[in-house]
Amino acid sequence: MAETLDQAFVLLKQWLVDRFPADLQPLLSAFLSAAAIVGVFAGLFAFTTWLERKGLARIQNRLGPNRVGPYGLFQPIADGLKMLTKEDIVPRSADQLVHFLAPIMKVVPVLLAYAVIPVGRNMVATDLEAGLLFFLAVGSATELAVFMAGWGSHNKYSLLGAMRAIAQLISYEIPLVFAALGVVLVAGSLSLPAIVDSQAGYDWGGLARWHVFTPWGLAGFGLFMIAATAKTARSPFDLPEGESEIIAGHMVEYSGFKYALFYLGEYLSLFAISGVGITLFLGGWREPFSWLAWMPSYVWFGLKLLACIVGFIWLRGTMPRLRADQLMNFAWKFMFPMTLVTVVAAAAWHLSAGWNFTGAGLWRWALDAAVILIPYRLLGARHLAPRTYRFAD
Amino acid sequence: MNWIVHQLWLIPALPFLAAGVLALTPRRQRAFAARLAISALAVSLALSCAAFVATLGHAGTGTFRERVNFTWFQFGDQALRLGWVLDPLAAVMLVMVSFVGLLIFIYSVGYMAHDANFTRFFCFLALFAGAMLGLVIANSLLLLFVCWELVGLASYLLIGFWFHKPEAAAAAKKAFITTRIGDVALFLGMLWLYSAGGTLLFYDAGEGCLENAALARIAGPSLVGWGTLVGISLLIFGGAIGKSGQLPLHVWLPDAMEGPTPVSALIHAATMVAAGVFLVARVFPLMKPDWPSLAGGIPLAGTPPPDATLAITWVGAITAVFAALIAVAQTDIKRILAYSTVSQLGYMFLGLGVGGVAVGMFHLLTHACFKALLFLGAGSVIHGCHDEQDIRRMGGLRRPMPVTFATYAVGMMALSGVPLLFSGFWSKDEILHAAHGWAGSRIPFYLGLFGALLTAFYMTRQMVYVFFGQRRAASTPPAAASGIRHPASGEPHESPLVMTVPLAILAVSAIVLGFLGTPAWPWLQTYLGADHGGSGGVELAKLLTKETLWLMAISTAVVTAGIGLAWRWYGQRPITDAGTPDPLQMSFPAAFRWLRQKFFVDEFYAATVIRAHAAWARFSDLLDAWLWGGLVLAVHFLTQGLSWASRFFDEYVVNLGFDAACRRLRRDGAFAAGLSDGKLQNYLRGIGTAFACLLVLLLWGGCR
Amino acid sequence: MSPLERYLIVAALLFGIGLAGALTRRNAILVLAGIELMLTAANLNFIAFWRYGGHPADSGTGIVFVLFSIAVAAAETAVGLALIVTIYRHRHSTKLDEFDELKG
Amino acid sequence: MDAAFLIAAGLTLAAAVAAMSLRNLIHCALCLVVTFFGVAALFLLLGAEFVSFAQVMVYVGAIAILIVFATLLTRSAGVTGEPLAFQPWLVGLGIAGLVVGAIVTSVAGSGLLPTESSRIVAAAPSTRELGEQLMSTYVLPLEVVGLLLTAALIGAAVLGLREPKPSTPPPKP
Repeated sequence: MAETLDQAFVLLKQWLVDRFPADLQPLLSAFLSAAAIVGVFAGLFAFTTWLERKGLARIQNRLGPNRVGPYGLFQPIADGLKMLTKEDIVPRSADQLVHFLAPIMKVVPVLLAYAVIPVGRNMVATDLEAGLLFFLAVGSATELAVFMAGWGSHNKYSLLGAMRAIAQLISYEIPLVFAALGVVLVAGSLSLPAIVDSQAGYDWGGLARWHVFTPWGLAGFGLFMIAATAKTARSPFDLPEGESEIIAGHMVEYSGFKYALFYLGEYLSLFAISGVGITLFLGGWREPFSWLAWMPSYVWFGLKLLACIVGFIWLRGTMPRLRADQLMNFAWKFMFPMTLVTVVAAAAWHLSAGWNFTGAGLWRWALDAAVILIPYRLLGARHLAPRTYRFAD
Repeated sequence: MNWIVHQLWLIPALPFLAAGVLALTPRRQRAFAARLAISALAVSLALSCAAFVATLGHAGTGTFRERVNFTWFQFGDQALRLGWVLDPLAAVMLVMVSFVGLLIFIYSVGYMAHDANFTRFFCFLALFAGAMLGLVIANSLLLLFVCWELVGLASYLLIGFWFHKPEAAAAAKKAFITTRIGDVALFLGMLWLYSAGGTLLFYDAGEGCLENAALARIAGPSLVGWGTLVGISLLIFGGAIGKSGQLPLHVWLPDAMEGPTPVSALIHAATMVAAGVFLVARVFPLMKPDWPSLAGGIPLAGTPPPDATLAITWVGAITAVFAALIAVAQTDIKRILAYSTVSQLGYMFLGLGVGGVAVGMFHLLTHACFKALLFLGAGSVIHGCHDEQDIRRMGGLRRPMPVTFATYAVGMMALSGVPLLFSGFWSKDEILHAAHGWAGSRIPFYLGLFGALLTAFYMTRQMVYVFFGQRRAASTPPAAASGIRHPASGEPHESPLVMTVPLAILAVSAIVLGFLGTPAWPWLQTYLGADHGGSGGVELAKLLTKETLWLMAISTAVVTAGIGLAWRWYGQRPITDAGTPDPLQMSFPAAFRWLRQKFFVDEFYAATVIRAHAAWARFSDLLDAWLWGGLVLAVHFLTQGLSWASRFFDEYVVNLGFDAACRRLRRDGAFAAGLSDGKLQNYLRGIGTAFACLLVLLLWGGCR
Repeated sequence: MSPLERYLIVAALLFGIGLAGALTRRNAILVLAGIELMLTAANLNFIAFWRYGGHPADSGTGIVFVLFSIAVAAAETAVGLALIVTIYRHRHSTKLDEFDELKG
Repeated sequence: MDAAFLIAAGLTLAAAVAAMSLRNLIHCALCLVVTFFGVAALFLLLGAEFVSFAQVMVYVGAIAILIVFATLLTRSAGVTGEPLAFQPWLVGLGIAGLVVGAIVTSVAGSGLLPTESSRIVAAAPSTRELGEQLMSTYVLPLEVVGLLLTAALIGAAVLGLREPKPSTPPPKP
């Protein structure tokens, strides 16, 4: 029964596909997967906007949306309708084609990225062998969309915002890649389902063997999530939008549906990158304890994704925005070396897997933790120290 | 096997690691430096205690000796193997070294608080402690030698810590070079041992060089074998002489007082000098082989042939008295203690020679405690008196420095051997007892007694000078600035808690430690003797006999006489002025001069060894300047002449044709340069055209 | 036309377009872009030969070569663009035919 | 398969022509991106999955962005008045045409090229095998490329640094 529940969607799709002639089957299968992804994650987007507004309101001690539907639950629908019916304004001096293509360029790669994320057991649209690389490659197309929007609008704020955003995206792409590299090193594969499989099994009688439960994995997960925050331009790294300085950055000249597309693209990339983070470090759709194995895999993935989203919302409600120089210093002087260190630590962990003498486990832990903690002390002490402000002196 | 045996390497490794980290630590990280070094040694102490407990559990059941050997590297079919060993001897040394070392570390925090190179100091201290701990656990003479040299290096660095002071630099050099003489002997002994025995491992499942099989192989069935064994032993003992400052290589030890006082304490109590004694104790089976049990038989059947212990005994006994005599006449508070150390080390060797490992080691342990106590006390006094070291300018410190006074008194009584309550009494008595029963001669026993008398005398003299009477500091200006901290005028004051607490702890242990080896309960002897039982004169059953009591009475009398004599000369008529000559000097001016000048040993060395060296160096210099210099000059002129000829040929024969070629080349070059017009795309065009032409040519040429 | 030839001809055309761009455009950045196109064409050749070249034992050389080539292209672009920006700072121009300081 | 090839090749070539001939430099750069995507698609058709993704990541993610940045930094964006090329542009076009002609002729007329049947289709190396080859057979080139990239990074950074104003020599005392 649990098995059937777990595979419910897979079986459903199989049943549907089998109704059709064999020629059409691959096409239909792909179409169904794509439709499911688009439907589910667009729905999640709507839900998340509501959740974010409610959550931020809680943090800021106000009520949040509460007029449309119970608890304001239909607020996203109202917002969507409003967006769709708004006038689509294109500045006269803008580069029409580029201005038009930018939001599409933003959303399409993000949707492509979902093709390789396993959302449940046997539930991945395409199991590419170089799936992680695909994800990263597709993700790098976002920068182009940002640039197109910024430059195509022919507005100095949007261009400045775009330049800022690109600098940030490129700077944080490197730590992102390196943080993921440790997992690749240990799992020995770039395929995301294979990485999930590499985290199968349990240690210490029931605790799942996720990468996040190792020293390097913990550090890598933290670094990955920080880089992901920056990569999706969320607070405290939301300089590209920086509404108090450059209004809304590259999106300043967009309105109506195009703006909604940007908005959608941002949230979709947030989900996608969280999904990859979950896959890399949190065991993907695997359950944390052996006695929870009866719950369907996609439920676990959804729960983890929700936890990540809540974490992001919490972060947004808590942290102030960084300054541009702080952002860059943090990326190059802390994130980048630290992710390199995690790669080294992952290699050390991988190499020490063969140790078998008394206390090998403890030694391994201690060694790995030392590999991470010592550079962390050396690098982090400077950045995490209380800031002293020098006023005009 | 106990887990601690496998992790034993951590004990020296932790201080080494701390030293390594501290070497890279910036100078301003003072708190971090102290914390790191102290915590590293504290962990070492904890591990040492664990090791000690591990050996304790097996003490009753015979030999506890666990070793871990590994191959360092392999060349040909020879494998160089190292390892570490845990046995009672190593265990007590580990605990002693790390315990005393830890207290000295803590004390140093206070003593060196104002020094600019605090971090460097702790780096060296940690290195020192680590090297000594490594030496203790070494299961190979080679590893021991490596650590031995590290100890020497660390002592060099620390004695010369204030290297901007010429005396300190000279003292460091002197210590290094003098001990090096002994080290050469040790190195030769090691090589000989390797060639004779084929291994440098001490214990290796019956194959080690201290075990009977190997000993039998070295000793062989003949007189030659016996000579080999004694020769190796004497060479190794030569190393110990250098390290432990025995006659005639004792001259570096008093000069080593130029280092900071905690360093002196460390050198004299826990690490440097103890290394020599420990070495002899470690290789004791080599020094005093158990002849009957060696297979093959001995040509001199019946009485066992003399071995190296004979030399050890005599060197120890003579040094004990010799150094004590010098100590009587010194005025520097630390120098007195230094000579006292030399003398006490003589006692230890005497004990090793006549009584075996347990006797010598017992004195080593007790001495480590009370000598560390005395040195740290002296440091406290110096600290309190603003860097005054001359006892003639102290006096009356009993009242301003009560804690220091009390602990110092404990140390002094322990060193003098005041009966029953103090550890020095028991350990010294043990040695005297063994010497009394020695078969060779009675003279070492009498020398030992005389030394005890002198010890009590000079310690009392020092106590009286420093703590009794009245303040004499203001009466004469200080002779010279010592240390980087210039003496400041002001009243003496008690040292901070971080210095006095270690003193108190050491004082307690200076008392308590003695009860581990009293004749009534000779625990330490059985503990150590479990292995070396057959080798010494310790016969447990006789320890409470009439003879023992009689000996204790004699030594009590001697100590009392020493203290009384000193009190009569120095205590009854308080010395009021720093310029007043010593009462002893007034009574025996000539003898006192000899003692004050340390029997002119340094001068004797300067007149013989050093002068010979200088002469040889001058001769070499002359040889260099005239003979070799002349040769070089001749070659120089020859080369110069040839060069002139060559140049002439070059300029007037070769260059003419070359110049013509060059002119031509320049003309053509100018034309070619015109072709490159600096425009990138023109070049690219050229390349493209050339490529296309080439391809067409190839196609045409039928390359298909 | 065999599949290999198809790809080779596409690569040749791509190379030609890149070369033409590099030869005719004045802007240094575009010249660099043309060179990138030529490199890409070369990469396409590598992959085509790897796929259809008839060396089944040699399973990875073509791919590895292209990976290295991509890395080299990245390095070349970075340094080239930095040079262009630096030149622009001094000369306030990116027109290649204006830079002829190196003429003989 | 054939249609896919035609689409990818046509897109690539058309975008390449556009990238080399448009007047607005930003448009050129964007067309360049399309070209790169097209080449990546060709790589995919050839079965080189890994290279295809790497191509997208490096060329689109890094090189195109760099070109765009350089364009903006040198203020040559949006220059529309500039003539297509400088004086002897026909010469350049002719040379390029010559080269292409020569290559195409040699390719089309060559009997040396293996036909499809001669290829025994071996399984494309998996990413893992590729990684193992990189780390064993090609480890030296890999290191050299790493060194090259580092040198390029440092070189580009040094070139990009603002030069300090040439300081006047201190007055003689």
